[in-house]
Amino acid sequence: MSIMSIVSILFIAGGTFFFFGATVGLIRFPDFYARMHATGKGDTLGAFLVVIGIALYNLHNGLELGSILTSIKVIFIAIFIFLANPTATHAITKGGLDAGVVPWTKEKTK
Amino acid sequence: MDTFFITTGVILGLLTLVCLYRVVAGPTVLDRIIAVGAIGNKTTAILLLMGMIFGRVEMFVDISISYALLNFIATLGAAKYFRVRKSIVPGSKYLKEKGIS
Amino acid sequence: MSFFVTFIILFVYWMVMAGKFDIFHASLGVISCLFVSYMSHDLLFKNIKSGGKIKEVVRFILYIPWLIYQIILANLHVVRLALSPNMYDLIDPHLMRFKIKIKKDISKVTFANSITLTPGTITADIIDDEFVVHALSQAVDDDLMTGEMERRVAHIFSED
Amino acid sequence: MIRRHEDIIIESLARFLTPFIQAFALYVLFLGHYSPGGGFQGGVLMGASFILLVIAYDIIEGKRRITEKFNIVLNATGVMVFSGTGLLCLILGGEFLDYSQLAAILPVGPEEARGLGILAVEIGVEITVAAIMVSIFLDLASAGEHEEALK
Repeated sequence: MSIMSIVSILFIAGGTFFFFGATVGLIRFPDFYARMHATGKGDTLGAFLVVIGIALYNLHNGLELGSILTSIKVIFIAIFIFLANPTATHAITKGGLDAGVVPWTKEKTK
Repeated sequence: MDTFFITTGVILGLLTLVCLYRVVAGPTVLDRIIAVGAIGNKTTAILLLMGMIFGRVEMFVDISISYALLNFIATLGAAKYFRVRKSIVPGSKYLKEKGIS
Repeated sequence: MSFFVTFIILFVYWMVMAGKFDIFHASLGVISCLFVSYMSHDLLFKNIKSGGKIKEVVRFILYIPWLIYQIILANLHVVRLALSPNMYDLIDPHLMRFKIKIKKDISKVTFANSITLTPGTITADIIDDEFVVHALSQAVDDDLMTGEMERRVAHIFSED
Repeated sequence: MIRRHEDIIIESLARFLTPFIQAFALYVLFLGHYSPGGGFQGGVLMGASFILLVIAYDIIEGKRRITEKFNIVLNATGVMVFSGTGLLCLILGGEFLDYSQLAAILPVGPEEARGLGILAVEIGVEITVAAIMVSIFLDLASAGEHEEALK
């Protein structure tokens, strides 16, 4: 167990935890705008952490050219998730707003 | 270390099943789109974990990138498609007419 | 100009993806990157201006650690809300709209995605210089109203 | 009616991502024999990049980049590259798609000729799949009238 594998275990476990939180939020929140908050943030950070953890663990056998290039490719996925996920969140929220889904507010339930 | 990866993969798979509940039961179409997007994010991670388990990350990373790209484009397309249809929820009024908030 | 910059960026990207540095694969890379930059050279840079780009990139990279700190705060906030048993007392979703001062498209996009990633707020719409934001609880839009993030984003693209 | 720049976030991201998706599609095509991939997957990604542009802008922009006539020409070109490679093998004395016969006209041995022949066929498949995807998407999205849909 090198330091790098311990760090990557921490990253992957943290990512799984945020995935878990996002999923619970997806089930429990009252309307789809609030569910958007759960998935848009939780999945972004969860996937980001898991992917970074895998990119780090991929290097634990020593730094060779092939494994470094593979890690760079894995980090491309992380950058892509970082860019794409908020945009998809925004697109769905705007779609809901334009389609006329009224946001759930507290006063309505009282 | 393989045990850890397998455990993480199984947990993510179970979370995918939980998301599937929202796909089936979601009141509006947009809930389903969100849940499908969440499943896609988890699948991206699961594919990479599978690559770690099989020791072929350089192969699985390509599949993972393609999956993430197609998932993103599918989400955007679905959101745009349901945006031009004005009403998703039956009986709701068009928000822009009465001003937002 | 934009053709060559696009070609160089894409060729570096291709070689990193391919990971094979012999003549055959390099020539395949040159062919496909020429093809792609011919097809979409007007997409990556709409109007290239000389200078200032490198400074913006450096400032953007310096902005990322602060953003990641905010994202972790956001996630802890969401997870705490999702896991707390009396969730319905804690959340107070509402829409809000506010005006911004930044002008450039790229700053607006960065700002909007940063808002989406930070605690309890999602950019719902951009109408010219007005942002429509869906906030999850009352405390978070006070954070947003301090305008710290907007200042930072404006600093990246030298609009302050 | 056609509102341009209606969503700068999606539009900027599409502009940023499209060249990289296209380069990735060609990478999947050309290095398909080292990793999973090949003509079909590359063609799907290539078509998807175009669909992303149409989603982000509108159908007019898409038709400005690839006109319908050019799309039909691309369709036919892909099939012709595929079947032309096969026919060339047939003419050179082998069976249909027997790539090793290509060594007679290429300055390489039979093994490399086989690889190059497969590459040519995959290029044909990629062109066809991308063009067919784009034309199916345009037909579905516009329901036959291109100015109306996805505005």
